[in-house]
Amino acid sequence: MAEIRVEALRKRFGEVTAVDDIDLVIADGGITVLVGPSGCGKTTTLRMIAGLEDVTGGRILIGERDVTSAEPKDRDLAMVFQNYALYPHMTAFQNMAFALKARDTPHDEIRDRVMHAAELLGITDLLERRPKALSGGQQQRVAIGRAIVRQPAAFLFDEPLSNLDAKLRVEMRTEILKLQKELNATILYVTHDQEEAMTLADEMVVMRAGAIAQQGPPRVVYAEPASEFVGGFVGSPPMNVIAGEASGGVFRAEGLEVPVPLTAAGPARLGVRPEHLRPSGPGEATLTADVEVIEFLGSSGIVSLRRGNGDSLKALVPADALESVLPGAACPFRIDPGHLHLFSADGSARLH
Amino acid sequence: MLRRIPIGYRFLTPLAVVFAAVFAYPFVYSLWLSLTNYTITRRNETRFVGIDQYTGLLDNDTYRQALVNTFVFVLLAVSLELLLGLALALCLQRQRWARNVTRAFLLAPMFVTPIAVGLMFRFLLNQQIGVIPEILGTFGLEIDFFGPDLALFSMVAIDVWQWTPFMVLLLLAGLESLPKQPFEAARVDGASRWLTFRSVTLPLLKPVIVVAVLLRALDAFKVFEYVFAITRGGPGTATETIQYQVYRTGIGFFRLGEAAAMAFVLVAVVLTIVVVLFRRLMREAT
Amino acid sequence: MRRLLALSVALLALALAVAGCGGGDDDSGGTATGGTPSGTVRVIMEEVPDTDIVKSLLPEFQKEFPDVDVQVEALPYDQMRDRIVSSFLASDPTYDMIVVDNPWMYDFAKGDFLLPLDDRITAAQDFDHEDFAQPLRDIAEVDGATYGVPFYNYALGLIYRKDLYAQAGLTPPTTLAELKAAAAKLNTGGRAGIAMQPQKGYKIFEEWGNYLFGAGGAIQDADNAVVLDSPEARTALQEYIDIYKASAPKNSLNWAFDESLRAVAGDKAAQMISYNWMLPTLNKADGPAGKLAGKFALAEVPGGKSILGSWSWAIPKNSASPDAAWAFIAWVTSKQHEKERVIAGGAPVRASAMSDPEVWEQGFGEDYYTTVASILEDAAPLADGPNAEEMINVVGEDLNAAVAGQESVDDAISSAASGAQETLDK
Amino acid sequence: MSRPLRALFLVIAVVAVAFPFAWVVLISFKSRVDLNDPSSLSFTPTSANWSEVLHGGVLEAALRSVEVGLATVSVSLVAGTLGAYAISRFKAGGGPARFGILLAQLMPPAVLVVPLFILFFNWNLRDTIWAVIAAHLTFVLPVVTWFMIGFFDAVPRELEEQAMIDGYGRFGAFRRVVLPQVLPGLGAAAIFGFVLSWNDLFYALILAGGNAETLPVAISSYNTFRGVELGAMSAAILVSVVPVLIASFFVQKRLVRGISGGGLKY
Repeated sequence: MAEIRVEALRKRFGEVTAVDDIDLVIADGGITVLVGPSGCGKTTTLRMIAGLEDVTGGRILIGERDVTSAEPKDRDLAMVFQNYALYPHMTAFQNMAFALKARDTPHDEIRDRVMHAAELLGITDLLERRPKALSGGQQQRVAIGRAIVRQPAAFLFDEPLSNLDAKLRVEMRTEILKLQKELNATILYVTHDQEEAMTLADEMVVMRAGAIAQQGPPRVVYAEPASEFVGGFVGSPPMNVIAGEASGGVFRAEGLEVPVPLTAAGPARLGVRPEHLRPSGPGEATLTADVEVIEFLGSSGIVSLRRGNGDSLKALVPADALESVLPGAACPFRIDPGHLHLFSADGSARLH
Repeated sequence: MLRRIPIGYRFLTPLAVVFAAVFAYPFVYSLWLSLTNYTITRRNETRFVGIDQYTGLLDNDTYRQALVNTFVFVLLAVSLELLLGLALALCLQRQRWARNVTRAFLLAPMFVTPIAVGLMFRFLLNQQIGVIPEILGTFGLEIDFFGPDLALFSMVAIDVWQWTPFMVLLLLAGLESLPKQPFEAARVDGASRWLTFRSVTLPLLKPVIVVAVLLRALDAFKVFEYVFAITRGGPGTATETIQYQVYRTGIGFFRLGEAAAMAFVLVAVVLTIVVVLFRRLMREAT
Repeated sequence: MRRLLALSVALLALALAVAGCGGGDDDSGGTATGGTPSGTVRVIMEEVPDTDIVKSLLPEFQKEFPDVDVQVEALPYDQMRDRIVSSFLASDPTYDMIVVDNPWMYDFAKGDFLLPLDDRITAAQDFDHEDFAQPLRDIAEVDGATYGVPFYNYALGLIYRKDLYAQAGLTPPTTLAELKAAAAKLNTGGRAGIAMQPQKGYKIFEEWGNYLFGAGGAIQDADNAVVLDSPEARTALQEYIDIYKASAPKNSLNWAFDESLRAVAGDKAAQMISYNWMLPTLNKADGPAGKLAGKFALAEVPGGKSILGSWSWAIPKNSASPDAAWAFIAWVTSKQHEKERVIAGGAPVRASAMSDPEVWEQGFGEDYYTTVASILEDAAPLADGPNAEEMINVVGEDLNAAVAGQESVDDAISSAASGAQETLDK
Repeated sequence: MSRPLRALFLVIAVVAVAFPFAWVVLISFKSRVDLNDPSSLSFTPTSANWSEVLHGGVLEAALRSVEVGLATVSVSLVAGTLGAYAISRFKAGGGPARFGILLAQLMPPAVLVVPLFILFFNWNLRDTIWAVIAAHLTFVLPVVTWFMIGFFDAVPRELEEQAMIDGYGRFGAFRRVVLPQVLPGLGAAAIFGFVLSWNDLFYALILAGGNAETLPVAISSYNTFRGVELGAMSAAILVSVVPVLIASFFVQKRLVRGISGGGLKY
């Protein structure tokens, strides 16, 4: 296993700059997740690291080796594709053995390594089947098995779970985490799903428009989003944003006043995560809003609110507090002052 | 050296070389010929005449008739082949009994060299000695297959006999590769068979239909053998086709320059049509 | 890179082609050289019985000329011309000797592809060039020079059923009106009065030309100008159409030689205008007519002047062994071997052979040969001049359109005449 | 369509196809005399046509046609497959490449044949099957390439990327992973190309008659200046059709599956 370093990496497709001078370190033995909306450049970055896409500018190092212009086969990386890319004309075993064969690994060793990986993934019984005869989850395991067998410097995952159903996705997520610990693997993982990113990542890299919007452990990214975009992208339901004015330590918007830890004055945007918007007694209330719909989740419920000025907000309310919230009624809500996010007027920067 | 050539062109090289060897030279040569008055038997008088050969075609009634005939032929033959082919493919798809034999047998006409097909039908459709008019006669029907009114349609019918199998082959392949879900959805929606066919099968099959029609049409534009074997373009100009004219002018009358011009006009017209249709289809597809 | 490659390949090929096409012009043949000729003579011929007969004579030739090796390549008609022309264009020819169909003769000679043979003919001993039927010799003569020696004729005649004519009390027609009457009279339910070949192009013109001559018309005058636009031509075409409509098999507008022969041989038509040498074929006991063999006879076409077709031996200018080729031509067309050839069933070209009792006896009888001789006396080809093949097609298109009813007789004739003249002037 | 209707339609189609063939079989046993009425059913069968055909070089011509077809198809498959991959995957040659392929499919043989003749003459290939093979390439190659472009378009790009990551170069990935995906399509294109070559008369006639006669040339040579030798021609037609028919019985399943492998895209 090795560390991957990316320096001033850039990719242009004609006039369009897909990846714009990004620097990144993928730590040895950890999972780094590239996450962002589609078209943000995360997959292009991954593909450049894999060698599938030519680099317009910058360097890629695996360990101490500069692989910027090396062939994919010479980079010692394994990759798992979104559609698994299993060779349809080979059995699961042959699929997993293919890369080893390409490297002239002795027959016995291939066998041992494939069997070992198959046991790890619980697919020993499926080895003689062709991909067509496997379910989506089984294909996924074969694809991962194929990567494991390689014992590569690092693993690249390109949205590997997005073709699975929700339940299987959660299962596989856990499985990947376990495998990573077991193998102490270096993994670069690309996904557009922020939940997947947060559950998997040791280090989370949020990308937007070809650049890194924020990088850090999931907890930090969640707790202190560097911009309104990151705040909105990470977390579900997404963060509520209210436009207003800050001055003298107070944020003011229509029908709303909140003390904020900020001295500067000027227009600003207030970010409030749904779980920090709670029903309250009339006295403590920060704002009042009409309850439109309640989506009950079990331990909690998502309450859709509409304020007098037409803004809609979402609140994540614990089940026991839901009783006081009645659909169709106007309810008082309180913003938790300890969990405020204040962004600049254009949303690009965090103000505290 | 080799590494500097983009990978795509390295793969393209064999095709380009073979293509250049067998096609580029004859093509360029005939393009050049079309701008001269080259006549095999008068090579010493060959000179560059610019587009004279092309403008000359404007006044050539027989050529215009041949263009019209060729397009009518292609349009009719290919649409009939498509319709019959589609119907047959639909039947074959659901057929169980003697499936392989039927399929193989229905492909047979494709494998007979067209000149032989032409000669076969010349005799089969002959009023006095042909068996088909004889059979029709027992029903009191008399059809002048190679008379002025029907000759072109008889050519179409022969083409349909020979090449519908090709359509069947492609469409059957297309049908068998269609996904199942849309049909199940249509069944759940209670769509009638006709509605299912019209709004599910046809749209899904469209790419295959386009390819099949294109391949067939490009080939049908080269119709020559049936005309050569049966009517030689007659009666009058009823079955004159461009290919037959090109053949007669170039090989028969030795005027290669003019023949080349005749061919290029057809090529230009057809390519324009194909490109326009293509553009539209591409736009619809995206 | 790719474009450059394509371009250079094309240029290279072009250069080669130019180099290849230029050859063959410096060989101004003429006089026969002395001594015994030797070498290989590659000859292209048509796949027909007359070719087989020539082949059967080859061993005899080989005995007399052991150093000449004649190699015959027999091909279907449609394939011959393309290959001959291709061979002309090559510096290293495929053929050292060819046979030329009469519509090609003028263009081949004018295209400077053929060796003039006058000096060789004059120098040949006992050759008696005058013995060949005059119209056949004329075909091989272009602008005063002789480029070919007649090989065999395919002049047309009327082939009719003797028995049916006798039954109906008819004698062979001498005018178009009589032909019309005879055809109408012989037209019964199961059997057409006459089988015709109105297929567009060569076939209809070849047949209708006889009607034209019968009506007193002509295709070209002495100066080769087209004189088709005449009342006689209109009469001839009207008669042709009338006879087709009244007495020819139904819906036979695309018929060519093959269908007519089948109809006549199969007792489905009483007569046809066709090649004179079809008579022996039809009368052969194991021939296509089966039980009808022996019931056919040949007459001159109504009016007595018929359309002539002929094949001639010729030597391409780029022939690799012109002397050996000439040795063979002189040998095979000599009086003696003409006789052998005709006795073996070949179509005659020499008067001496046609009037030879020995030929009558061993061949197909006096009647046949005298009829052929009189047919050949004044027969004329469809076209004399440049672009003959095209001219024939131009006329044949209008004629066919008129029979099909797409054009009036008047329009068809004037269009054919102007089209023919234009083609000749091209 | 209901079941009986479908069955009826198929029966009609089978009869329509079978009828001319039955007629051909019939007349292949007729003597010259009986052939004056090709459609009559009362005749004395003769094997003369068959022995003429079988001893008259038709079998050699058939063999030569097979050789020409195989050679044409082999070259087309190699060049066409590589080229199609380049065009499909790398957009090599861009619009002009696809356009050129269409153009080639459209060019009338009558125009190409003379330059080709001159070319073969200069290369000293006249009257050899090589000339015919080269000429057939002018129309088989574009069709095969066209087919293959479609097949390659249907192969997911990730497959070869996976192979490249797994340790193969471009060509290795192409050969070991991409090519196996299009094999059924390759078969279909091969058969189709073979049929085109098998049927061609025009080029074979002019470029290589006598010494390198192919089957269509042999068949057409029964259409003589003195009429059509129907009997022998029919026997020759059957000689040419029967082997292909038997072959198509075995390959049609593969053919259908091959084409449906996704190659029919535009």
